[in-house]
Amino acid sequence: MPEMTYRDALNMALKEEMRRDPSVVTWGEDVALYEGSFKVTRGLLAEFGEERVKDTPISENTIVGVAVGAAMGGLRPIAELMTVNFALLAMDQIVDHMAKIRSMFGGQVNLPMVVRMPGGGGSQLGAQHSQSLETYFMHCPGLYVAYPATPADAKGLLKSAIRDNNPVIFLEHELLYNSKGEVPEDPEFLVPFGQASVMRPGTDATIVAYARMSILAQQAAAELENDGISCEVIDLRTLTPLDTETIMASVQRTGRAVVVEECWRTAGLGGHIAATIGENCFDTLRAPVKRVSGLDVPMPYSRKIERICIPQTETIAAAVRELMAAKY
Amino acid sequence: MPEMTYRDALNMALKEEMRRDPSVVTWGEDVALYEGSFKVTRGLLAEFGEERVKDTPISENTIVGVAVGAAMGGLRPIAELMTVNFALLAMDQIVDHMAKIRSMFGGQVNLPMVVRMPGGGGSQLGAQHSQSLETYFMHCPGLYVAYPATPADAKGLLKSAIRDNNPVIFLEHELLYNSKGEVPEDPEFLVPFGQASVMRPGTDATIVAYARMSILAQQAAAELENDGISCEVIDLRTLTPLDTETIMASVQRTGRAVVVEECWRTAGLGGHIAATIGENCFDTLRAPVKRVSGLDVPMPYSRKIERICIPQTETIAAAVRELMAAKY
Amino acid sequence: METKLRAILPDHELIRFYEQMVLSREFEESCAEQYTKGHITGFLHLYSGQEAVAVGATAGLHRDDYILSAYREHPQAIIRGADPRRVMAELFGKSTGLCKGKGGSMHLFDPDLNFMGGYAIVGGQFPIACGLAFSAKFRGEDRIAACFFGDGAVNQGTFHESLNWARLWELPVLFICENNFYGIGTEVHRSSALASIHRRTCGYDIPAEKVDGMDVIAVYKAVKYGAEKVRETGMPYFIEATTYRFRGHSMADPAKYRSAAEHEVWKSRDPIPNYAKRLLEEGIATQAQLDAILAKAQETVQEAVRFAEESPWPEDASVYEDIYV
Amino acid sequence: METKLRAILPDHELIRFYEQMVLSREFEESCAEQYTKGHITGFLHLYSGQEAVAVGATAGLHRDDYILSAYREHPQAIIRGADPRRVMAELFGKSTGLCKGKGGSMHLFDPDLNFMGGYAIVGGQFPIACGLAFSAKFRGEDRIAACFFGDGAVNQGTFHESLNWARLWELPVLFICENNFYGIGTEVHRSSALASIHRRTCGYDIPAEKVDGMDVIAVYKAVKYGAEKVRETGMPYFIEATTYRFRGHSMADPAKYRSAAEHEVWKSRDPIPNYAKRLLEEGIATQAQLDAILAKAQETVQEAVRFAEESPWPEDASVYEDIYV
Ligand SMILES: Cc1ncc(C[n+]2csc(CCOP(=O)(O)OP(=O)(O)O)c2C)c(N)n1
Ligand SMILES: Cc1ncc(C[n+]2csc(CCOP(=O)(O)OP(=O)(O)O)c2C)c(N)n1
Ligand SMILES: [Mg+2]
Ligand SMILES: [Mg+2]
Repeated sequence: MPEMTYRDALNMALKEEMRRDPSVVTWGEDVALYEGSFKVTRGLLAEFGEERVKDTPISENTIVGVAVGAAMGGLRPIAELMTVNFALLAMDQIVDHMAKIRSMFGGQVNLPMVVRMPGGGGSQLGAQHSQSLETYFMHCPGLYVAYPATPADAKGLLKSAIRDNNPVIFLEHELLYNSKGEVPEDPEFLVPFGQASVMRPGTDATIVAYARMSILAQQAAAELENDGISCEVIDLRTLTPLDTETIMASVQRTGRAVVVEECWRTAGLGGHIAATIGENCFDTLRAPVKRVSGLDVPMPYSRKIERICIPQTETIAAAVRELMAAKY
Repeated sequence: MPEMTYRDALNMALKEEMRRDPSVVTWGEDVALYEGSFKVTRGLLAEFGEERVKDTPISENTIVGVAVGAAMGGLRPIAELMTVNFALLAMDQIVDHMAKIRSMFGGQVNLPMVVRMPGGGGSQLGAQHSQSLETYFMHCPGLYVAYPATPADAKGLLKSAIRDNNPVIFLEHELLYNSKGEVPEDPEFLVPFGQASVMRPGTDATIVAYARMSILAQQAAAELENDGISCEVIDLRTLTPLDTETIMASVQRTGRAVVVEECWRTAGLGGHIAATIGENCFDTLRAPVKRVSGLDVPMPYSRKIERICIPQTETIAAAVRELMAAKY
Repeated sequence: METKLRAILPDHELIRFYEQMVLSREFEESCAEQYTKGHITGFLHLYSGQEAVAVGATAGLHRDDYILSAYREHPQAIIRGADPRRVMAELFGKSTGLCKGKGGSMHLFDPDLNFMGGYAIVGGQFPIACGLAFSAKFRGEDRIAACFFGDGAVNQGTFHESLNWARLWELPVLFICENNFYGIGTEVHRSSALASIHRRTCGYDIPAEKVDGMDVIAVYKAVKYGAEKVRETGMPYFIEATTYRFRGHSMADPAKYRSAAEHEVWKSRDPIPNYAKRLLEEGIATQAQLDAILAKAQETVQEAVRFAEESPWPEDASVYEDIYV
Repeated sequence: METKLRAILPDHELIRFYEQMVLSREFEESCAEQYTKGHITGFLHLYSGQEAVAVGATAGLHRDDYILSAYREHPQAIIRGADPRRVMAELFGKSTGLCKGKGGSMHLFDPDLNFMGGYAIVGGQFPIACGLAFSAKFRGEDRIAACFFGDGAVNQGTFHESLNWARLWELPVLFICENNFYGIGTEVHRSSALASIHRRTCGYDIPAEKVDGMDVIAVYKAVKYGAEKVRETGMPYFIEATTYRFRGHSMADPAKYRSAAEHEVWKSRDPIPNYAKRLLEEGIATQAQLDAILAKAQETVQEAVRFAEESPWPEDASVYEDIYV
């Protein structure tokens, strides 16, 4: 299997699916001629032409809404929002339309569409450009939400998203674009939705994470191994559907859980996962479920303090250590 | 103390604060001439004139953004969005601007502003008009979020919101507008933010709720009393700041907790509260924290099935009974 | 001088316009009654007064063309061919409704009729119409998307974004503004810097036209022309139809913001009796025929109510259905 | 024939224009260097090439007038009076920065200067400018809000909503579009149905004017005129200044979408040397004076860098500060 970057794996998925199905089209700000602000759409315009790969005006709500309409009309659009932050301008089309149309029209129409958006903090982009808004999408029935951690999952999940007949929010982490890993070349390689991946088996504690947080959790687990603490790392892959089964099975065994979320802690998705664990594993939990979260602050620009606001390998490791040390 | 409706209590708060401070201004769709779609702004135009009470075009993002600018310029604007559903069109100004401006500009400016919005389901308005989006606002540092349950709190919290120098999201429940209660006439009557109210003391279980859910929780508690189950009902009043102290003190005593949220369960604010209880009361919890939540579905129109999608008195009571019955 | 009706369309089509307008009116007035009785709940926005727009416009479109509208859309769905019984059942929240009782008054939808939905977020349908038009263009289909909206909707950001987009991508969208001069209680000149709505397209280089929305024939001609232009050029076109709603914004609105005098003027322009007069004057129909049409419409509506009443409620389990595929 | 400079402004002001443009350019080019060295991180959008707009416009405004801009705003803040040292420190993320290191390059702000912020959400500043203008009008202050934005921003919904709003509420807003013909890699005619941006105000009944944004004097005159109109009428006014950025969109952009030929044409219109030529030709400054101005600007910028380098980082505890009052 060739090694490639998360970015290239996404690019491969886009190309394969566009080759496979002529009804797959894509648009967004600067995705065509400029080949994407993060270059994920590199080569698409050249290969598929300007009817299928289109630049748009800076009009996020309409970028999504046109995709909603096109999907209703039978195409399989992939809309890119330049970053997840701009999804705030498109919440109306995402939450009120994309997520609801099938249901409010009594199931008479499908929306086979994907909205791709890079997100996450850590690049010193300040408060308006560093948000982790995954909770907003997860807290919206009618959407699927994928957020890959590895290049292979990036490919496999994006391909599944494009083939799925439900509307999918597809998040990509800006700091993972250059990360490398083995990626199957098979154009039929798909990663199914709703199946978390056990990135690392372990016995003492379960770390539940997603996207870049899973990578940091793996690093933390490796570090903890040296201290004789064995962590199971679960990468969720999709936030909706959420693979509660895998999570619960693991926590039933380990008796301890840390949930890592890049988003703000208050009312973040980690609370839901922690609460769900609490509901299902009350008898087996040997310590309270811990959350490691983004701080409840608008992201500061300065790298010196930005770092504090995002979970890091050491904060994850510290949380596990605390959990192990606590006497209950 | 006179009895009055939640609607009139809000109206009284608006009038008192506009009399008290000439820099308080208000605008929104149909708030002036039409006196508000739910008549909360009745009499304002007549008393305060068209410079202070203004109708706007249907442009939600700009309704909020103009308030952001006016607050920056030293006024105390109260913007009304006709319902919380339309806040999805204004998420950019709410989350990216209103919540962040103070912090991202290094604390050099305050935004003493309020965005009022009626919300909640249960009126057969269908998927696009029945949302409970409180999680979105609570999951956004930089905002305060108030959501009164009673007429007295409606008055006292709105007055506090208007006087506060921070940006406040002020939610009102559509099904509470006609509810009645005693309301202090004192124009200095304020309900402070971050102080939950213990609506009903109890010893067996704690029910944490907000807004209309608190009213239903009270009814459930009354019913349960007949079965010899004593519930403490905590009405949060403000979601941010969240009064964790009052919640924890109660759960420490009762050992059992039910969190009631009108919003969708997945990634909803109830998960955060449940997780926080789990973290803080691990030793004293005698059963897992239960959540009673809105179903994870776009709201159906038909009243027959809409009802199922929203927590009801009986579902809350059933959750408490289950909790009491469970053996751990 | 007005052109004679027969010079425009054959008799049976002229009569169908009348039938459709009468059915629309009867349907809406029956809804009001059912709302008062508590059979219809939620928001109910009635179309009475605006019938000439929906009837004329639908006739000016091809059967294949997509139609999208807002929440004041019962007649638009029915004229396009939706079964009045299933529309009424939807309003009753019954499982036999057009959307199984999940949509309600504001969310009618029938893909078989290319009726692509009633939307309740003001301005929500603009980008969706563009998307549908794109899909048609992409597949080289000869169909256009007709997007209905009100005078209040033109101040929403999506209006701007979508008009710009439609022109830029050269999409076959026919924008039809039903200017009834009010967005709830706000008169158009108090919400729009430029109250003459069709003139707002100048910034997008989209041709526009204003038409008397109380005259079904004028609307028909304008929409037919506009739709042809869209088909011919592959570009958007814009029609402003001035009209009036005889009732309040919704059943909850007593409409006190409008003067009795204003109301009277518009009542005198009621599209139904005025059109009836023309049909009679030009000898296209007799009074007896018109009476029969009304009777038949009333019967259809009664039958719709009966059907809705007798239909079963949705099953509880259905709340989890139709969300994901 | 061009009017002679002296007919327009006294020498010291003419010279100040030059000083400000040179300082802007030097500041930006120094930022590029500091970015390459890793001292400045995140996104960095440089203003080089567009100096005539900020300098001319700021001079055309009153000191009391509000200024708002987007993320390409360092020179706008500095020309308004922000200390270059504190601006550079902000870019370095230091606690002495204009916003204590919390804002960074895209979020400069100084209320004492009525510089009401750099915004990073394209179109985010439109409604805020309207709100500031409203607050000024409400209090009867003689000030206006000048709102800068790019050619890419005009397709955002907020543009439409805010222009309509400003005209409807009669707000003193001066809209200044810096049309540098690109929004990142997308040329204006590929994003706007009507590429002649000032013509887009026709739908709002807002007067508009186009000006050569490479000519500081032309910009100054247009903005002075526009600002006076706004003050006089209490209504919005719109200026499109055509200009060019000599660098990529941000430091990450090699700008391959623009031809070398195009770049050359615009380079020949560089506002700084062209203005220098006029100053020399009209005997307003000698070459020696101009050289001294450059030297001083370089010194100011070096001092700014030194200050930024030596400044302390924000304290960790500061992450919880400045959020709530
Ligand atoms: C985004 C949004 N904002 C506000 C509303 C509330 N609302 C419903 S209808 C309406 C007025 C719309 O007026 P217009 O577009 O003229 O349509 P009409 O009702 O006259 O047919 C408003 C403000 C809404 N449904 N959606
Ligand atoms: C809402 C939003 N969408 C997209 C972006 C990403 N983005 C940053 S700058 C830019 C182009 C803006 O172009 P223009 O308005 O012409 O300003 P210029 O960069 O030319 O000064 C884009 C798309 C953003 N910051 N905000
Ligand atoms: Mg209207
Ligand atoms: Mg530009």
